[in-house]
Amino acid sequence: MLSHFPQFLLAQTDADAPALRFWPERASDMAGHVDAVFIGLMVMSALIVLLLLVLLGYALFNYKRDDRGLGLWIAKSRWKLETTWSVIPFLVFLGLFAIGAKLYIDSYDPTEEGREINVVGRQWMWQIYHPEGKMEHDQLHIPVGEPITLVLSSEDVIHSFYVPAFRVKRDVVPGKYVRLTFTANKTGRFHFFCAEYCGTNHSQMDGWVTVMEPEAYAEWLQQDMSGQDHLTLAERGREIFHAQGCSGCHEPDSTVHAPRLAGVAGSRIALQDGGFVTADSGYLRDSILLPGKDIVAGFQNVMPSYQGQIDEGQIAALIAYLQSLDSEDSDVSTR
Amino acid sequence: MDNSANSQHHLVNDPPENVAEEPQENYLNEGKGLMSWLTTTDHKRIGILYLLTITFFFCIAAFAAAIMRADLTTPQGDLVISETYNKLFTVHGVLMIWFFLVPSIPTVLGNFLVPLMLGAKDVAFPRLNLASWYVFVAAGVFTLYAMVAGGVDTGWTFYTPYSSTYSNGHVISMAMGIFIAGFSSIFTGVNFIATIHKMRAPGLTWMRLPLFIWSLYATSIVIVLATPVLAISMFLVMVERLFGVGIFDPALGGDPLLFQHLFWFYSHPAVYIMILPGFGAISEIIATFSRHRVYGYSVVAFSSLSIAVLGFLVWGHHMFVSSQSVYAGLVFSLLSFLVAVPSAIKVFNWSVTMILGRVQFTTPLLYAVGFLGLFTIGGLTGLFLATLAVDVHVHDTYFVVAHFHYIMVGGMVMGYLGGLHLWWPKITGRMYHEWWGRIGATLIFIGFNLTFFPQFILGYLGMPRRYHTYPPEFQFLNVVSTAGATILGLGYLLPFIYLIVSLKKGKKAPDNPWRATGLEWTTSSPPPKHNFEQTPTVNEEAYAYKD
Amino acid sequence: MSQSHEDMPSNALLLGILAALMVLLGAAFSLVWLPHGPWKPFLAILIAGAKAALIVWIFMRARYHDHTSWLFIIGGIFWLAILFTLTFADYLTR
Amino acid sequence: MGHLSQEVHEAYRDEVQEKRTGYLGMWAFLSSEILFFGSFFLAYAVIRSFHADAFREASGHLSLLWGTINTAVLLVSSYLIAFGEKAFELRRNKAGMLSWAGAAVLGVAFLAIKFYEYGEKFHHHHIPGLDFKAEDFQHPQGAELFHFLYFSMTGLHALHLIVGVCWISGMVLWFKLRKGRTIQTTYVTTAALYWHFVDLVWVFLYPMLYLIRP
Repeated sequence: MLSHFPQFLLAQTDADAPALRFWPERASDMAGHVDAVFIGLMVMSALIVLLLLVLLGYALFNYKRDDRGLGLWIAKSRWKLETTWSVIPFLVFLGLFAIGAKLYIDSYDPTEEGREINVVGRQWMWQIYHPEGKMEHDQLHIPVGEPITLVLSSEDVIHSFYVPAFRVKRDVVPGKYVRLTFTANKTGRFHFFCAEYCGTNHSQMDGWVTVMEPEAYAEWLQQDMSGQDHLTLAERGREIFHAQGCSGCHEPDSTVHAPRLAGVAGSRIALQDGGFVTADSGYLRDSILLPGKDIVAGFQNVMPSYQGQIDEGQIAALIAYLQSLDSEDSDVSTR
Repeated sequence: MDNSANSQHHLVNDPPENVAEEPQENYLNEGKGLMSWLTTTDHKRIGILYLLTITFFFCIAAFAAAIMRADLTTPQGDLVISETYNKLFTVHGVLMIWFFLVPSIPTVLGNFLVPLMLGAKDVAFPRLNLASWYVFVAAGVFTLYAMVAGGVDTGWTFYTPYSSTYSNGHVISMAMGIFIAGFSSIFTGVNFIATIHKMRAPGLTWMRLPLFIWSLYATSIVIVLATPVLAISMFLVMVERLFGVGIFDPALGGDPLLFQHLFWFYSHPAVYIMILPGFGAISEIIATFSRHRVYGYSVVAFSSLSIAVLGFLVWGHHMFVSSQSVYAGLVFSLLSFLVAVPSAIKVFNWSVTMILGRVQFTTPLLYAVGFLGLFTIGGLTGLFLATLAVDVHVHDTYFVVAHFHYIMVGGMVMGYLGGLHLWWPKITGRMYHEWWGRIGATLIFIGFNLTFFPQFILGYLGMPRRYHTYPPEFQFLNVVSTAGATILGLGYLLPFIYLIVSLKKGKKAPDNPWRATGLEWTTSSPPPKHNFEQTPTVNEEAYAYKD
Repeated sequence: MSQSHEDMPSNALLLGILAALMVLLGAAFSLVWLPHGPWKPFLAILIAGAKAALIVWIFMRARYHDHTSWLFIIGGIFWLAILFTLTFADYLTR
Repeated sequence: MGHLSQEVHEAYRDEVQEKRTGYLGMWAFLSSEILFFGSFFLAYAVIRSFHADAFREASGHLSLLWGTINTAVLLVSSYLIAFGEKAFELRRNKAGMLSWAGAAVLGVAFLAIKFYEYGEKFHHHHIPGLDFKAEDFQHPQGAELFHFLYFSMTGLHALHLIVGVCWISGMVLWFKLRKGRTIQTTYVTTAALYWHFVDLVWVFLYPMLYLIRP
């Protein structure tokens, strides 16, 4: 059972991965910042532990009652001391908070997003949909030096997309889109993991990010498409739009009173209950799966739910299709 | 304290070896037979009942951990299959947290000592106290049933919708066990609150209370106010599984993050339920063996209370990557830094107490020093996790595993074992073997660091937690960790053996073997059924060490 | 130990509280026929809070007991407020 | 202990200490209960914020009349408990027992009405999860969640009330058996506190469940 045990120093399945390391690779713009904060924290911790060791050492090896020297000084300056070790940590903590928060906002609430790639997690694999139509699983190919925005969704339970070399991670919560933006700054292959426990084969729900030069990436997008349909994600969405019967109601000639969809993506929509909502991908997703949730003003709740009818990949394609339409598109406009 | 009331017990200071019969009436020999134990309302006997029960649960949970560590020596995990591994870490987490750490100091040492330290005859509601033990046992039965019937693989966090919809395990039974265990905690908490408020001996004002009482008071407040929220989150998971209605299931209109809010509203304060009593025990040990009043008594006392309050404001730091709002993340991060301040104050005040006093190297003191080191590392790494951007990287990795083991095992278990050694003579009337004690404490300290320090590195490297298999580059550190766990296991075995041996072979303990202050040391060892011959009166501060 | 009359509410006060509770119940009931608005649920909870305050203050004798118990009355409400405030700090800023 | 009498439990010095301890202990427990029901209120608030229309619609399917009557029933029972508590303390045990018995009867009446309402739900196939007729609602998903919360919260409340009825009627019986002997006010105080608290919970459930109808 433990037959592999003696070989532990040699064990090596991937030629690129070294057998032993003590610091993770740094392959994104974020990684350097996080490492810097981490090292700062380590230095601070080391100083505090050192101070504690000095105090303990003094107490343990000077084990006569100390009512002179240090002891007298300590006893005399009680309020000063207690204030010191409340206020100094407090200020240090405030600084740490500010630095950590700045980086967090940069990463989680970025001012600009990049190339969108849909990532769908399901027990226990990652399915990746490139906008150009290429699909892959447990592998993610991206170009170096360009901001990438992963649009994460889950078919079942909560997963978490984690690339240690990029120092990024986000939980993939079912029922919504989670966006994760980062910029890789180094080519190579980097491991990614599912970090949120998701069931039996949680630990096998991993894969590799391959960061490529932009030219190589463009080339890769065209390569090896055998078995795939050579359609872009939006084109595939258009096929689903017709195959699932969406066009039956949302098409201009339909007798059913349904909202026009051309140009709807990204627009501001008036709702029946008087509110407004921006038709982002999350709203479009809800409209397909939970049509009764936010009904557009002037329409009835007649649309059936597509929950269980189509999977996350198909929804991603549908949304890509809707986003590809502008308001002039005759394909699905009502008038 | 005035010791003259106990002069009649002076004989036992110089005891004959190996006395078989207890000559004096005490709580241990005042009633014979199993029934006298199962129907007792004596807080001391209930403490012993709890001691036996939680030791039992500790052994099962530790065994689960041993298998997991052995399994993790190879990247492929050759010892057990993934399903088994997942069930093992669930059992380990659930039993360690709700059936060992949460009850450990409060129900064993707290039950035994709170009335003694207050100069009271018993806790405020003795029958409720016994009931809480039965409720605890019932909870244990449900949990053990879930284990035996096939196990649960959700992890102790029961994240939805995995636990409520997808998992195939016996989630309902285990959630029921935790639900019931919650009531046992609440009963104990209510009992301590009423006891500490209303049952103090004449003259025992709040500012004269031992710090152990302060910390248990703070703990009780957290228990009483946090546990019901856990009960409801478990209840909702159970009902959701039973009826397929989805408060937490997005496919049915619910929200999985609601579960996380409810769960962590309990489970973060629960960390303080676990560590605050440890603080109390450490305060007593350090004062006793430094022969000095705890430096800044009032600051240490009130820092326990402020931890109890602030501990409720930080739960969202478990959700930084969960797609909670960025603004909520900022608020929770800031508040998390604040809660570290009172802990920092405590550590410095304890160290300074030792400088001011005259340190005696004894087993409990070794545990206390170990506690200071391990808790400090655990606390500092907590700051790493409160720092938003760093948390994004290390969240749900072994860094977190190492961090909370430094707090809970390095902190709490060291405090519990230290306290158990400090009060062992009072509880059993016997002295344990001092040298074996020191060896045990040292082994545990070394084994612990070997086990968990490599996990910090593993975590920063990016090894996610709850991984049965892992990439081979993580193997070396995992092997080191497993080797450390072996030493740690040996270390835990030692006190288990020599403490039991001391019951038969140990020297008889005098009333106050450590020449400590505190009302519990003024009565005989072991104490009589009603604790004191007459209600003591207190007229001085706590820890009035004169030498 | 017999109690003095200052420790407990008079019969008239008890009846008065009951009457006030019934009036508040009537007020809450009549809310149903008022037009909708975001203020309505708040008003309904406010009325419930008023009823609760009367019950705690007089029926549950908070007024007549030592202040230690207030610690837990207020504590329970305060902690509930923490639970709501911080949870909605998340939901309202998504 | 000089003060130790038959009436005082051996852990206490005297009756005043016992009564104060009981009052405080009960309040500590009730603060726990506040969070217990409070976390349900939180779940309600969050889910309602997602399904505001559905909740309003589903609330319309509850019987406002029975809900209001039930609130009145509980408020009167609370009055009777408060009145009886005072009577016990003044050693007017007969009046005390009578009003507490009345409160227990009102509690049973509340439960009877509640179970009648449950029966109606059963009849209309509005049992979430097991037998839910989605066609009755414009927003079936939210309506089902509303009904789920309705059953859980009122069910848990009813469970508390059942405990309360048993407690109160048990005490009345016990007092009857101890006729002529003094009655410990601790037991009276704690039982009364508990009853009032169960009433308090309903005071909040009433507007949350019944008063948001369209």
